[in-house]
Amino acid sequence: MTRSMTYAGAALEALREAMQADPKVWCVGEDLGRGGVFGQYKGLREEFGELRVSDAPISEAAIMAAAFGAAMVGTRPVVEMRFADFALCATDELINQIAKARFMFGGQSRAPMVIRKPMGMWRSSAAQHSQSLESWYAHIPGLVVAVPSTPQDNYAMMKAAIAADDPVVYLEHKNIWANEGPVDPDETYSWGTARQRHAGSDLTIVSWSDCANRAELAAKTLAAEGIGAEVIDLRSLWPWDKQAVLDSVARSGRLLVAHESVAVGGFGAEVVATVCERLGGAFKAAPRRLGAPRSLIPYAPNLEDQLRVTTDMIVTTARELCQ
Amino acid sequence: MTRSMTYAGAALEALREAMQADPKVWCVGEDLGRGGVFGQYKGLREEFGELRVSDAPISEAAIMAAAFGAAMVGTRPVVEMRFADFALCATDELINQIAKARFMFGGQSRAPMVIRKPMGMWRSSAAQHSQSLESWYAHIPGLVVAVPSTPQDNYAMMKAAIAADDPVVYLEHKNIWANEGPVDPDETYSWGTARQRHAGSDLTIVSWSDCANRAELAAKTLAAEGIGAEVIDLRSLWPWDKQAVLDSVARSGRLLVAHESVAVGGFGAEVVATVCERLGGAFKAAPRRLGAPRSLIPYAPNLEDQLRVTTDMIVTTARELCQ
Amino acid sequence: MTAANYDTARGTALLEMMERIRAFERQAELAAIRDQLVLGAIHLSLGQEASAAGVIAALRRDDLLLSTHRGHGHTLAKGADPTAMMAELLGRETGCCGGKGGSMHIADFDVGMLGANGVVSANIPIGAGAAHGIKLLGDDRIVVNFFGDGAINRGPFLEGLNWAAVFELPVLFVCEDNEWSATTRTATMTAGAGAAARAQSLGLRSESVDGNDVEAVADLARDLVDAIRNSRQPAFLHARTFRQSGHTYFDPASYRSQAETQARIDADDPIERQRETLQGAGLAKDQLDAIRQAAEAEMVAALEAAKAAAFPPDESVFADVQDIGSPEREAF
Amino acid sequence: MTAANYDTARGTALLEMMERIRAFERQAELAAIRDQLVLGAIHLSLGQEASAAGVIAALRRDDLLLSTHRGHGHTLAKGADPTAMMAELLGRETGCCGGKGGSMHIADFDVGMLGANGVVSANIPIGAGAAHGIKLLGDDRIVVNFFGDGAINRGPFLEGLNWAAVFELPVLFVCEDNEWSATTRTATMTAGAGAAARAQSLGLRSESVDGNDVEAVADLARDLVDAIRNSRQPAFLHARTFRQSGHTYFDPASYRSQAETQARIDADDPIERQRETLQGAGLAKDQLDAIRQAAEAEMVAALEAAKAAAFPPDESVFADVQDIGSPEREAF
Ligand SMILES: Cc1ncc(C[n+]2csc(CCOP(=O)(O)OP(=O)(O)O)c2C)c(N)n1
Ligand SMILES: Cc1ncc(C[n+]2csc(CCOP(=O)(O)OP(=O)(O)O)c2C)c(N)n1
Ligand SMILES: [Mg+2]
Ligand SMILES: [Mg+2]
Repeated sequence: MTRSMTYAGAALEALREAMQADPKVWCVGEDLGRGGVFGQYKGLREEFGELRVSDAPISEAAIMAAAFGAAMVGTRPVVEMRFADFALCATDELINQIAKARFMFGGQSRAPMVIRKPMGMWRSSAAQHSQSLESWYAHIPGLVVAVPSTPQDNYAMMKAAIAADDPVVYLEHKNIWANEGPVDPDETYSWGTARQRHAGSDLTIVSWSDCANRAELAAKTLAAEGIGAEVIDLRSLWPWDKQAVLDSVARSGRLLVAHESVAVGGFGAEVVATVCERLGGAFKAAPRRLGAPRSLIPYAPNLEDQLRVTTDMIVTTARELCQ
Repeated sequence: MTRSMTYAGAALEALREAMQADPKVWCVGEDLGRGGVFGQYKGLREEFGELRVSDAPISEAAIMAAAFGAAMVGTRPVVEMRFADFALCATDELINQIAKARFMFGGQSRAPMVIRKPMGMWRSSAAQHSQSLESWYAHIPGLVVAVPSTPQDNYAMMKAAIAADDPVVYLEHKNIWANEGPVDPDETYSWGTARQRHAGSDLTIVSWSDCANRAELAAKTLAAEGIGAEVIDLRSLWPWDKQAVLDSVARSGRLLVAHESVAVGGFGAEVVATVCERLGGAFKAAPRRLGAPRSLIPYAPNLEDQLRVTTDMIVTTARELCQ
Repeated sequence: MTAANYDTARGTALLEMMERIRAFERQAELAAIRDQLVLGAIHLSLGQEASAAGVIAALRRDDLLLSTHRGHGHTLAKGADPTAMMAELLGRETGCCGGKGGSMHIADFDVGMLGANGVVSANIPIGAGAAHGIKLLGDDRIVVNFFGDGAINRGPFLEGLNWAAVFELPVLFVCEDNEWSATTRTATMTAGAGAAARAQSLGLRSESVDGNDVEAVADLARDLVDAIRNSRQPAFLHARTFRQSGHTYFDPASYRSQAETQARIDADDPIERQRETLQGAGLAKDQLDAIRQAAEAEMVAALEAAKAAAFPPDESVFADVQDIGSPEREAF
Repeated sequence: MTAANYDTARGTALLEMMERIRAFERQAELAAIRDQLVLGAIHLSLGQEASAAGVIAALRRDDLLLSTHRGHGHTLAKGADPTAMMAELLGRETGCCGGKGGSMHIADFDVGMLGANGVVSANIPIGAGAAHGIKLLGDDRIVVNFFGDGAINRGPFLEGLNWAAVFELPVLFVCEDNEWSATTRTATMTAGAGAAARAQSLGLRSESVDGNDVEAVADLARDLVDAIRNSRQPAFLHARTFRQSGHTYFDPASYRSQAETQARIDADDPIERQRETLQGAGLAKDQLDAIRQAAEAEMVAALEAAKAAAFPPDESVFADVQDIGSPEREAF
């Protein structure tokens, strides 16, 4: 039955249900016993106890590594990194160990883990608390990369991530914890399938995470102007829904990719490159990317705004593409 | 006066000369006192003493962080990470600290550092000793990314990296330490300028690091068949020589990017996307990338070969592009 | 009761610094809560002023300092201008980092303050490295490196201390143990006998002190700083204190008993203790109140000046990223 | 002279295991140098056999083990098949990791061996985590976690030990101190009183042992393993030994005196010591030689079998990466 939930609350509900269904699911991270920094674990300690809702020392490397060790023996940890930025303290653990173990050991092990990394710009948090590094993880064999943008997806994808036997880098956007939306618990999610957020045939806008919400708003504005934009929310970057994007661009002939992360070396490059490789010159206009300039995220709000990909920018660029 | 040097020897010579010229230059890493794992520091301990050619505990995070601290007070460290893979143990230090300090502190500090990370596949070293993650660093504001492919460039770029006031991620390829070539110490290098490794007007091949050597070989084979390939060795990925690539593709109408790293999310995507954004549909054939499949680097030599971008693959793909 | 040879001038200076730190933070809190002008998180060191004031009093101006997310007190004690600091908290052009860093990245290189840090424990080996740089340059400065009790559970603690000891570097590590790591009692997540024992096992001279007794802190710090300056060997100071406020200014600390917290504050506030010490040494209450009022007036003015300052020019977001390949607006 | 109640059967089994480990590594060395069939680096544990044999003798088959780049001995002692191990070194399909891992990633989950690791120190918190998993599952297994003396200078050492102590996990950490970290004398880069003191400061029961005395190792390990199994608390064992060979099989170790190395080998080889012990307990030299010959024969056969095995099928490079988004050859 469809209910209204927040983005944070939807993931919490998914996690709660998964913990009720499977005693091997547990979660670990700093301050989880008091509900987590963003309240994403509220009530779980009371329901499941301190063994299954575990606090942690400020030891990101050990949180990641210990959860991995526990996953290898058959438990299913949900790992909280607090801010995606701090997860960089556990990079060897994620990249050299977790992502590689199954392969290196010839298939003897699995790492069924959900690694939650709240990402993105939020309230003047400056350079060390604002990063979006999803393209890094998409580049690493062995990892699945989730970038949900709505309560519905944060519910269904969290469930799918916990059910997966692969390590899933699960990037929630800090700016939308409080976003409300309908959640149908019976809507299934299947990895690598995009969601059409808006229909249209004049141009294809590909996006993910919070930026997909802005892309949808942009499409509404564009629709009022008579420009039909198909907005494709990728939802996961590995695997990603090439087919949906290729089919859409084959129809529209115009491609715009928008993401919050730095444009240079961002996953938008992968999307544009893939489409160009497959479709060659079959474009009505040269494809475009919108991402952050290659600068650092500042503290002052007006400076922070300089780096944002806004709804307006998406609208303007879309118009240019359709001229 | 031009001399013949190895790729490893050229960087050693550049470092030696820089240390002779500036007492603030020093180097630090595990086993450096005995010349380093690949002999890249041979003789320096004897010439400059143990303060300036410093051993280190097995503490990658502290090696990176301590060198950064020493850079902030005005020294110019050359940091040895041994294998690029181990540098992942110092990711917070490089990404959250070194790359960001100057900006976060409003320009008060500098991090004049060369961070050497020997990269790439070499002799069945398997998944934890073979990675090529150059696209990660190109994505990070604040970092300069060097990917030399020849003794000449490893000499001139090492000098330029030591002279730079920015942190330079300096990625040498382990497979070509012993490659010999002429080094003209007076040839200057300027960041973001590519080197034309082969002339031709039928197609543009963009590459870097050891793969650029294979691209040059491929161009020779293609030339014998009457296909003229311009091979552009980017040499640095940030900044990168967009103009050289755009000019060449504007002439040839065909683009192939070849690199050893994983294709998905690799820097080849950035090159293809940028060219497509600028040149739109002005292609004679759809652009192509060659990179590793999104799998892990295995130990068995025959499996390792499955992931390599070979000279033959470049030749074959170039032929397809020119059909 | 204070000893006959009690140094009233020093004691007064220590109180002054603590009052200035507290007044600064009270104004910062007002700027955040009353004025809504501080958007990012700020972490107050209310109740922890003694270790900042006491340790840094032992330093020369050219000595170096590194700090944490809870670094206003250290920065002020090292000699930074409170107006520039406040402007930084408000993200203004006149801020000590040009509005780019905010509270968690506060820094003033002119007074040797090499930066707060938003990543717990990260500054520990960086500070060791600053001392390494000093050793290479061959001068006689030293480095003081502050961090919290929670920071001793991250790897850089071990790597940084080992580094300093192995390379014989002039650095004083100061663990400000306020018993809390955000909403977690640090003791529940920390094994063994604590920070000082860990430091000792890593080969450092290691001392503990009542971190709310500013005179004791200052005495021990003077001793340690002299020893470091002469021996060029690192040392470790464990200062026991208490975090009076929530973790951030917007944290109501509902996970701990308000009554217990208040009892701790009433019984053991470093500023009140030093006021008593000075009264015991013969200073009048009026004199002490005047110190507080001066501090408050200074910080009210700092906040006013900060509020009047402009935001940084938009284009500054492209400055000071890097020399080579500096970003441009159209760089993508 | 051995005590009256000396357990000859155990002593013999320990010698057998050490001889098997040495014979395995001698064959591996031949495969590498003579046959040029091992392309990647291998790290031999010649001279360190006693800690592998002695500690692991105290384990049950269902207990878990994690190791390092120098992990052949541990793996063999835990019960892995030497033919599958040798095949792995040769990159063959029949290798215990299907030829994908090689020496540095050797693993045999069937016998509870959860993997060697190419990153120094990385397995320390992973092993703690395996014990954490056991605690969550509620069974009575324990974990043994080997690493070298160089590994105690990386952060995961601190984080992993603190983790194990805080969460009260059934894990025995074993530091095999062979005095060397590649070409560096570990002591020159390590401050403080050493591994055991560090472990103690992190709240672990911590013991040291002559790691070349296999009986002493076995006695202490039995005691520690029993304590861990009953108390569900971690413990630490520091085993002093010596790396007889170069760091890798192709390292001539020219940075240290060959004469001194030889003297150490002559004076303190764990296998020779155990042979003497057993002779003292009444075993004949012939019996001891027969043990050695049997081990050698076994490992010669293992190498022969490994050589005869096929390389893995090319397509296996795309298998066992991940379930979701598994790579395909055309995936780029
Ligand atoms: C690596 C890392 N992990 C987590 C955090 C989030 N965090 C910020 S402050 C803090 C508590 C730190 O405790 P302590 O070191 O005792 O300093 P205190 O806040 O008490 O001054 C935490 C967990 C962080 N900033 N960096
Ligand atoms: C993080 C990391 N840094 C460096 C290396 C390179 N390396 C491999 S083994 C080794 C020495 C390790 O010494 P120790 O831990 O004492 O183990 P031993 O080799 O003596 O068995 C080094 C530096 C590595 N594998 N991982
Ligand atoms: Mg604290
Ligand atoms: Mg060793």
